[in-house]
Amino acid sequence: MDERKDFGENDGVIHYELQEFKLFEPLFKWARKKSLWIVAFCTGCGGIEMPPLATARYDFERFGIMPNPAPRMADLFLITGYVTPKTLKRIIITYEMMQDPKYLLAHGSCPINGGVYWDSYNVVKQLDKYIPIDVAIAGCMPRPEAVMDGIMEIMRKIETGEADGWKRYRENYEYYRRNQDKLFGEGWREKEAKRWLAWI
Amino acid sequence: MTLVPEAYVVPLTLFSPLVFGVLAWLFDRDWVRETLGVIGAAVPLTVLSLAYEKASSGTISYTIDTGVFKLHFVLNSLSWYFAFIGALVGIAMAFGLSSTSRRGYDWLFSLMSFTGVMGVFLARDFVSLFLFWELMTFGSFMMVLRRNRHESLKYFVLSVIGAYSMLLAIGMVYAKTGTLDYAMASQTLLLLTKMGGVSKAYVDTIFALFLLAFGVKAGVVPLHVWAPGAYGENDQSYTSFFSGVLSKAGVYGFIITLFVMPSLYGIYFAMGTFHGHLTGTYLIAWAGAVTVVVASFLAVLQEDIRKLLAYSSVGQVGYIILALGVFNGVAVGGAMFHVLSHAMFKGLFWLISAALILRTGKTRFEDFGGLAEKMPVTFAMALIAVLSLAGIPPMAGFASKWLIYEGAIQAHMPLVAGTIFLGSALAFAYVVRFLYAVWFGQRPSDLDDVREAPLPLLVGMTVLAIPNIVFGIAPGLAVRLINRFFNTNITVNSYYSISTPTGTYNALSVTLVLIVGLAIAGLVYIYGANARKIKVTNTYQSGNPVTEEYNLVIRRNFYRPLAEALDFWLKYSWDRFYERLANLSEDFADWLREGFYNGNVQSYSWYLAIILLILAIWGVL
Amino acid sequence: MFDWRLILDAIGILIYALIVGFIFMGIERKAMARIQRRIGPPIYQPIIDTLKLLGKKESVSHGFVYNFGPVFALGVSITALLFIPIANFQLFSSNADLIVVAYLLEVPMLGIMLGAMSSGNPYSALGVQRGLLTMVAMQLPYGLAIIALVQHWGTFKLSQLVALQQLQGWSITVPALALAFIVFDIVFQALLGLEPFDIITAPAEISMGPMVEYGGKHAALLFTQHAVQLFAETAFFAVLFFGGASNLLDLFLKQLLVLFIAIFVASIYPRFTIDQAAKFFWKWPTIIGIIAVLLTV
Amino acid sequence: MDMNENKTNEKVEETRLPDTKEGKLVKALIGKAPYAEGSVRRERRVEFHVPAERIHDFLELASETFEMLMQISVVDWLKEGEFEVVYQLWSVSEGVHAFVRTRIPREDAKLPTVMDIWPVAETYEREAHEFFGIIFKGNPRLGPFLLEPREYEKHPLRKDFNMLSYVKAIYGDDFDRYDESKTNYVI
Repeated sequence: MDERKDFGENDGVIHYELQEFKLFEPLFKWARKKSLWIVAFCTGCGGIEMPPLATARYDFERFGIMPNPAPRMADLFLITGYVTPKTLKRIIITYEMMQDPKYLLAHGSCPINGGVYWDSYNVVKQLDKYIPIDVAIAGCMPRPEAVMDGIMEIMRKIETGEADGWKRYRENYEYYRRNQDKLFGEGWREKEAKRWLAWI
Repeated sequence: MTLVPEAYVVPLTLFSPLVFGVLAWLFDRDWVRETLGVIGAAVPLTVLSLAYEKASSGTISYTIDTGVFKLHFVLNSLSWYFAFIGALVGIAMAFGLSSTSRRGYDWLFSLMSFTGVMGVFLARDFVSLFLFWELMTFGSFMMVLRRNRHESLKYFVLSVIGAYSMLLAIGMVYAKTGTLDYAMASQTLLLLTKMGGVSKAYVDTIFALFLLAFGVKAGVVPLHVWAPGAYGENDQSYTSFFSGVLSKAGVYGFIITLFVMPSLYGIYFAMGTFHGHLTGTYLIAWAGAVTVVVASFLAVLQEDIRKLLAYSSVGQVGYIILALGVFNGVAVGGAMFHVLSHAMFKGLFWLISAALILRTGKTRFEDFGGLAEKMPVTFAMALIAVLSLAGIPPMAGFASKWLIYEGAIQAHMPLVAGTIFLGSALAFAYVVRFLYAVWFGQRPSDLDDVREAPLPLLVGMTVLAIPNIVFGIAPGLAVRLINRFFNTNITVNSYYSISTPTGTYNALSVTLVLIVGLAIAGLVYIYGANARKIKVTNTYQSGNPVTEEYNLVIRRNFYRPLAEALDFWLKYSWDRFYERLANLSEDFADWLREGFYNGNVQSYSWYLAIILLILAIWGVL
Repeated sequence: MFDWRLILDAIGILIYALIVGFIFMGIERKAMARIQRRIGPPIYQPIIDTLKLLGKKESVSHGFVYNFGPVFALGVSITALLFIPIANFQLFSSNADLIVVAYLLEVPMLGIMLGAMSSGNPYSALGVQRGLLTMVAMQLPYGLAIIALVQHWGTFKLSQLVALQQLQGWSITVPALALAFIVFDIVFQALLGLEPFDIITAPAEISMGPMVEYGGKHAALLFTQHAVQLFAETAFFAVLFFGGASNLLDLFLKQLLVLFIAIFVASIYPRFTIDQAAKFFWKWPTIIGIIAVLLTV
Repeated sequence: MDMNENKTNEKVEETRLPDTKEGKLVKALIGKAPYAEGSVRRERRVEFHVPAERIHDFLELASETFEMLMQISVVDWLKEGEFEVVYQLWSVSEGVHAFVRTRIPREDAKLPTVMDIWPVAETYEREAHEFFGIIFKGNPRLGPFLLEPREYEKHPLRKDFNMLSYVKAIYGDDFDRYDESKTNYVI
């Protein structure tokens, strides 16, 4: 019990030791690049760009990309469109549930600077203040070709080791945490969980 | 053998539980009562273990002369096998009772039924069988009566029906043969059948009455309705004996009718055959098959831990009945083996439920959860029991089920064998329900201060858990015992390996390969990143945060889709049928009473006149 | 004391089964993709996936049983594999027979369920419930198919079954056993967890079913288990109905045939709900199975 | 007197309403509820204007033909100082979609709940309450609903809600494209 208290609310998501695979690391790096599983979590209007990507026309499965409903197995988190504070809470929780190494790809202009919802009370303006983005694709909405290009970019970054969002999240956790708490208020996880009790 | 003289073996086995039970009831003090009770249960086990050599090679007879008739008891390898299983579960029950019960009453009646069971197993004539049968029923009835009148009444009525039909059957046997000894009676009966002194219908009636009597105790559908209530509304430690051994008395009765009176073979032939199977045994096989399917389906749909185990117990005894009905060497060997393994794993199950109820005070699945962390040893025992019941290979439950499968398929009873497959899948389903609802998931907040089960209960569990593993890895041990008293057609290649004419099962090689497989898997596991323990609330709920305050685990109606698929069949219930029957007979009796005893003197004189007339016509007067 | 030849055989077959099982999984995905007019992943994709999962730098656990579940599942799958006669390698098949193998092939599911349930996730509980009910539903026709087979050949020993079939022709050439084959093939879809009985995982609906909480090395174990299981089940099918095989290539072709039947059926049928599946299994496959067993009595 | 008025009304309606399924529906309903005005917008679409004090009675009458409440939407008419509450009904039997409009003052925005007619109205009323601040008397669950807790009682969909300063207050520096001096923004 005491150990858990030290980790605080996020249940030790950040403060744990990484496994180092010295011998097989190049092999694993190659495998990581070739097998990106996407969390099936469609936020915003970019979700509708996913079917063409997955089906016969663009078929991202030929690069080993597969939509995967369970976040624990997934590697790539697509933020497909605008993010409201409410969605952001879920995104953070799901992102923390994914296991390192994990990558995050943001679609369209909304996650970058709010896009067309720049003056909305309900859309998060700058996503990378709350969670680290590895690759952002500009456009409103980006065409599937652009998304493919973004995915190629993330593959390249995995190969060179530049896709280190998960590392940044661990290292700068205080910063991200502060921003999250500023937007949602302290102790938002527990509060949010309790809010939904009334619905059940 | 030198320790206990031969003459004392049988009386010690028979009466020590009863005597110590009475003593425990008289000296109703803490510790004294428990010590006496455990001694009472331990004596038969010790005596039987010491008498193993003698009993397996020959027989130990014992006779009580009451003046009117003689009671014969024999300890041979068959009765030793059953009595030993009974004594093993009995000692476990005694350990369990010493932590779950604080009353001399419980000790008296549970040990009384212990004596009754021993008597049933050792009896060699119908009088002693009937006497001890009633003693056993009375003890168990008093245990239920203390807790629930309604359920005890149900048990009582069905037991009385069973007892009367047994009495009637014994009377019919005695009327024709003039003897009450098993062997003599059956021989005379066979002779009479051959000479035409006894009609076919007469023998069929005897057969049917015996089956009714023993079927009640074994809980064959549709005579099972007492079982869930009587098993459930009881001290759970005692239920381990009740369900583990008392139901075996019913099975033992089937064995008596089928094998101990060997000439009854002839009687089965007298009943004719049906598609190449003996009609009599074929009926038993189907009764067993129906029991397996009905009881297992009902077990899957239960919401109460005691009800689930009770129905599962009925279903497992159904396997034994089925295998006896299949009536070839392999299947009967399997039945005998299943008697052992069912007594072990179901006794273990009931002790676990006793521990759970003792520590939490709850019985419904919806109130349990997440206890694996709080009661780790009990959980380990539960895992053994579950693996054995579900029939996972290196466990006793698998070995016995394997024999039943082989026997049933070899006997060319395909549909009966099909029900075994269905029953085993259903067993998977209900043990998983038990595991999930009780041990895993989020713990309700009122179970946070649950402690591990008390030591005596754990000892009792261990006593029953060890045979599950030992006889699983070394099925040859049990089969060798069974081969002593019954020609099973099963070859024992070594302790670890048994083979039937068509198949073979080497438990040790399965165990070793399994260990190697687990080791390979474990190596892969160890190579990966170190696992970090997380809270139960850190779980994927479509991104929603999860709180301790709401329990997400599915606790109620876990198998709802199955109930939906079966809704047509679930409309009918034997329970309701009997209740309606009871109401009808009550109404009928009321009508009779009101019609006849109407207080009118004139009508009374009319009854008298009519009766006199009838007697006159019959020629009595 | 040790039979070194046997142990070497076992190790060799294990490695072979692992690779071929992964390839089968790849073929499954590739064939599905081709049927949907996609290019599809390379057929060695499952190997990459497993490597990646094994290479995850983090791993979480919900307790001992959660870890034990996948390990147990893989262990039992390996055990089941080693008791099936694979082509001309008898392995341990003289020590156990059809019933043992049929049981062992089902036990891994229990391992997965055990681990999945201990996570306390309601989605996995739902997956477990559906998995077990599918098992309950399919068990009756499955049993009937096996019974028909055993009644016809009169033996439970898999090696004898193979020998008899090579003498007297494959099982499917016998009319009654052809019916049993149909039943077994329907059940096989459920054994492999493919459509129309894939409600256990129901990927789009209840996030991977029982495996929702598994990730990293646990998921890698489950993938490996699936590969071994796939190989074992297809080999079991080939042994029962296609007369086993005399060499590995022969076996591979037969396994491929079985697999492709499963893939083609899976790619054109939608999904049954659980009570529909139960009602379906207890109707046609059971009736055909009963006819088959009565013909072979 | 009343009778006469009714008759003239009917005449007017008769001349105005087309002789279709929709026209007959409207006519029948107006006949029962003379306080309401009805018209046919187009095929399968009718419209009623009802005074706020009789809205509950009218909806109760209307629920006989229009079995389903599809939505409750609100329009904020800032200059007129009124909210227009639109009950969207659907007749399953006739296949006709009805808009029942009523107007209430912005300052004292109160309406009776229609939960007793359609239990589903609870959700729509909560939503209208949260976004516009309309109080539905009799609805027990009015309160924080969909929005973030801090946005409750701010009624963000009202026309006089100062969006830009609110966003500035919450998102601060992220809100970089906002400039007080500019009148037009290029997105």
